[in-house]
Amino acid sequence: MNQPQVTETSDITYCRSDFPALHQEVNGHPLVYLDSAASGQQPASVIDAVARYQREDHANVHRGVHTLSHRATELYEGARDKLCDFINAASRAEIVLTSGTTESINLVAQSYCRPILQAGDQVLITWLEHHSNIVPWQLVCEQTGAELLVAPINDRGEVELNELRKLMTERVKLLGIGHVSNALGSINPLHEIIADARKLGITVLVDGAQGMPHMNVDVQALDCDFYAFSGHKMFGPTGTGVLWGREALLEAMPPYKGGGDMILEVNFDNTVFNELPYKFEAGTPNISGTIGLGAAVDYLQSVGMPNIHEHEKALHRYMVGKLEAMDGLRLIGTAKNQASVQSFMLNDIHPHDLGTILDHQGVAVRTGHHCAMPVMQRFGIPGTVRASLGLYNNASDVDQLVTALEKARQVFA
Amino acid sequence: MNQPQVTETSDITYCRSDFPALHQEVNGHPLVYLDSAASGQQPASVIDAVARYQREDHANVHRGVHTLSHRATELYEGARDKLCDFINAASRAEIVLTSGTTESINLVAQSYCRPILQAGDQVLITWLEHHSNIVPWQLVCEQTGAELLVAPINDRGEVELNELRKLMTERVKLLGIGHVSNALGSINPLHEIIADARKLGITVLVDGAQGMPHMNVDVQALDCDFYAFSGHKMFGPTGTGVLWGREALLEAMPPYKGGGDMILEVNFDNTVFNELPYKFEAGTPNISGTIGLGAAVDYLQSVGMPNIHEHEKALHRYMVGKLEAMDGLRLIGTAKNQASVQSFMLNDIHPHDLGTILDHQGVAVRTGHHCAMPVMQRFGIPGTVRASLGLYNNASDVDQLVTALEKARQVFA
Amino acid sequence: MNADNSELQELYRDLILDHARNPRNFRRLEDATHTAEGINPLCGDKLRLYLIVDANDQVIDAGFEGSGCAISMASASLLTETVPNLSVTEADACFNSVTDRLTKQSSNDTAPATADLSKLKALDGVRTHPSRIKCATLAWHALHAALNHSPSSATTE
Amino acid sequence: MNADNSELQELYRDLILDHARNPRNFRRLEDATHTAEGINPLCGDKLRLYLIVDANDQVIDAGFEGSGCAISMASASLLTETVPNLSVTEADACFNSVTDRLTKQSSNDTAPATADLSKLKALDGVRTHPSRIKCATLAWHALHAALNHSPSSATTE
Ligand SMILES: Cc1ncc(COP(=O)(O)O)c(C=O)c1O
Ligand SMILES: Cc1ncc(COP(=O)(O)O)c(C=O)c1O
Repeated sequence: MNQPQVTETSDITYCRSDFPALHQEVNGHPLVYLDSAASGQQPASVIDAVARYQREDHANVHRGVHTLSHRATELYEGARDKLCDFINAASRAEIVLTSGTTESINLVAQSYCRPILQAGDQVLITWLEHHSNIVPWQLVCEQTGAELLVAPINDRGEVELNELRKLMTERVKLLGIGHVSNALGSINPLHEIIADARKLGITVLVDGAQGMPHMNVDVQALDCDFYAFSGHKMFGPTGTGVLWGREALLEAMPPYKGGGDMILEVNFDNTVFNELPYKFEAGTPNISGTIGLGAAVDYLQSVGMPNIHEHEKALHRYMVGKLEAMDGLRLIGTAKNQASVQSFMLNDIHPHDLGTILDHQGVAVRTGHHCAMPVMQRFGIPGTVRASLGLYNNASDVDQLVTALEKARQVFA
Repeated sequence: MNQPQVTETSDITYCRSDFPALHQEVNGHPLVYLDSAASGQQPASVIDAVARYQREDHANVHRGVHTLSHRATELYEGARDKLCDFINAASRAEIVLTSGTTESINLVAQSYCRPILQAGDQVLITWLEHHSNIVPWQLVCEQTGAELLVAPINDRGEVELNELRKLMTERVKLLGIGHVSNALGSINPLHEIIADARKLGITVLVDGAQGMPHMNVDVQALDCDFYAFSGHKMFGPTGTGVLWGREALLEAMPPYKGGGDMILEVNFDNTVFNELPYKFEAGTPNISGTIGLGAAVDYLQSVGMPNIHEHEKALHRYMVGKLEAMDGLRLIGTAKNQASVQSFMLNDIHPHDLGTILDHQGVAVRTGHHCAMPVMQRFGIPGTVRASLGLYNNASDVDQLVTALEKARQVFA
Repeated sequence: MNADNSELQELYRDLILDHARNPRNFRRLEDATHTAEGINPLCGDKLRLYLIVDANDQVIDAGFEGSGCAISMASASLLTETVPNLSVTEADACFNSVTDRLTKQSSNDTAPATADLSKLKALDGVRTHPSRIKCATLAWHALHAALNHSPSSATTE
Repeated sequence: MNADNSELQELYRDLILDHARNPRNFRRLEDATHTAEGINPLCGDKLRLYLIVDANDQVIDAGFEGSGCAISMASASLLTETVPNLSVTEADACFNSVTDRLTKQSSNDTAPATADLSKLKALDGVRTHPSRIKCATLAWHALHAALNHSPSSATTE
């Protein structure tokens, strides 16, 4: 296959028509949605799968003999199978359905780490992490007396591998590291890092929130221990997500929450927990959302993750070229290996003001700290403007961003 | 207003046409949905609110200056306001949005109880509780060395108030009690029980999963400390729910999960948590589901909870009359004060077999232990058949249930 | 009875109802060499299967205790009539044969030649009742668990 | 400029841009009698307001430090020019007046007669930018918090 062209007519940008939300005007301009790193838009197939389920098949899952309950269970468990296949998990028992990345990481912090961490132990993260991959570890460290270590990043926004390696010792019980930085787009060299961690017996959790929408993820090839991600970042519904974990680790962990569905038998003096993955799924799950997430996986597979990756790579290169050519524009995040997420500043215009001016022209970008305050502190800035590209963006979106930025410069001239 | 009549033509049964899922055939028969206690069907207005949001307004909330993000935030926070008003909370800061009752109860077990419970302390529940109001307390008791006490129930399926009172001492740090039993329909005399608890300074959590769909709930009038409920039981989406808590209690509790949105400021050595209710809402919430739940509140308010309550009461009376007239039918759960949830057995036919035979005739009932194994043990039965009535059911549904039961009797004759 | 009922009758054949009401070998085998529990948490079916396997790896007796729906009771009862006099390998092959037969559209018959599975055809009605397949296979999962010394509790989750 | 830009110009009036670039009273008051922090966690605006209130409950000086967008900086700067020489009660009334003016469709003017709020009209552009109202009111929330000795950190969440 040839390198996809970054033009309206390249194969992949036909995707755009699958996304109803993109076809609207905002403030009198056609919407240019450059905020997929915060949350992706949904293809009609996902929206319809959820609505159809509600109109035709809804009932509670797992517990019913009647037809609707059976249909709902098949659809819900079918989505789990799709997710299992999508990330190449060894078994569906390893696919724990959660409400999102944040819950997945908290689950590991509380059920895996809390029982084993002791004073003197360490948890290691990096300076690049999203708050969701920082605060759960702060909480569990405080609860257990363990220490939180943070590996620094360089001026390009890359983790300093030598420093990271120095911090990896057998005192470290878990390394929590992002696949892709949501603030800077940096793609971490996970294979290398995980190989090092393996040698020292360090358990590795990958925060995959920003990995899933951009590239093919194979958890067995990655060789990590946990991989956490969110449905809404991969064009599925909010309130859905996955914790993938190695079966042996999940098996050994106590349950995270108690409730319906996660038990085999309840007695007041002796409750028997259910098997994996149900042990970690207490209560009525997000049935409709998970079915929608299954439809999102179908959609991504039909487009093809390698195609998406190539398209985004080319479009990101195009965007960086345009932005670099702008006077007074400073890119924040220039990792050698970067996903289609780009932060920047324009002169001394506050990101928040820039965001408003762009919005006026229909261009939706995220501004602020992107839930990664330490990154902002590292660069000594209050925040950035972030333009993130998804499979549905095209060169014209980038052009309109640049035009809008020029107008912002005029306003603040 | 007159007592609604239990006929197709009574005002309230017009609701039925608002629910698309009810208008289908199952196994060649018109669907008779008698499983609302497991999960309610959704009115078209809820399904459409979710789909419309996804087609027109979706973006991540709280963090964006662009138009879609602002719209999404307004819709999401607007749903919180509706919920606040619906249960008459003193302030929107008290409405913590969760993924459902189970998560709400686990939140209280871990964030309220876990830090304060010590060996020798007690948590008190009743024999009527759903697993979601048992297992979280078992877990926290195991974690802290506290003891779990269980108040017995009588043969009608009512909590024995004298026994409950005997167990209430100042050693009890929390009473967890259901509003309505999902297995037997018993409505607990909460005003009386809570008044007693208040005198002893016992904190009271009400599991309101089955309260919300059937009656007007006013948390201030109830005078409890926490009230937990699920969206999907009140005709909203799965993956949504609320923990209402008194502001002063929530204020004093440490966060439950760490992540985005629940912080004001993240530093590696000092993280400042956000104010209520955000302190308890880590990560991207279930935006679309919560908006759908807001639409469900609108719907319930438009029908009117008192109307729903009266309709269900009359219909339940009708159903009980019909069932009692059947030879070999044994009602399980005959509380004086009962919601429109009815468990029963027919001869010695196993509930599971009965469920299949009813399903064959389009009648959807729940069979089994209903996530309330202790109740089944109390009655010495493996499970029951449960027919639960919602606002959309009518007398013809009951008649078809009875006809289907007659057929089951023939098969097993 | 109308067409509607014929499918129900297919599920609840007389043989099934008979075995459900009067389960054969419904007893604990005190000197069991192999045992396993089967739990179907969703509907509360719960049974314990006992086997006596002799030194030549022949199953010489089978029994069970427990409670459950007609389908699971009948299936367990039929099992205890089927496996005696089979070798351990043959008995385990019955597990595959029964589960394949009930869960797969078409299946090549994997039943050992020595086993008489003809009565088990009575379970075929569950094929069109997917939510009941777990009931019909519960005892067989317990058989498989017992013979393979896997964890003492099998579920059909 | 086209119609489109006129709304933007309404928001970013020259007066706003001037105050944002050259904030007045941008300094810590060492002998402040009242102080409060304002944080807008969503966009990272963060400022600390200092007030000196004399024995007669008159505000005699105001200053601030911090960083934020043009709107929040300009609003804080304008605040420090507005409240000196007002009584504590009058200054607090300005908080109500400004927040009402920016958040309510129509509002009866609650401004104290002695205060000159005319310059604050420059903030009116945010009325049509609901996502920016928090920026414009941040300093005023800090004022309210400082004067009422409520928790030392105010947010516009
Ligand atoms: C009484 C009761 N409590 C708690 C729950 C748990 O609710 P959910 O499964 O929505 O978390 C349910 C419903 O299953 C219930 O009926
Ligand atoms: C890198 C990263 N980690 C974690 C999260 C948290 O995901 P969620 O908010 O869906 O739980 C996000 C998204 O906000 C993210 O970008």
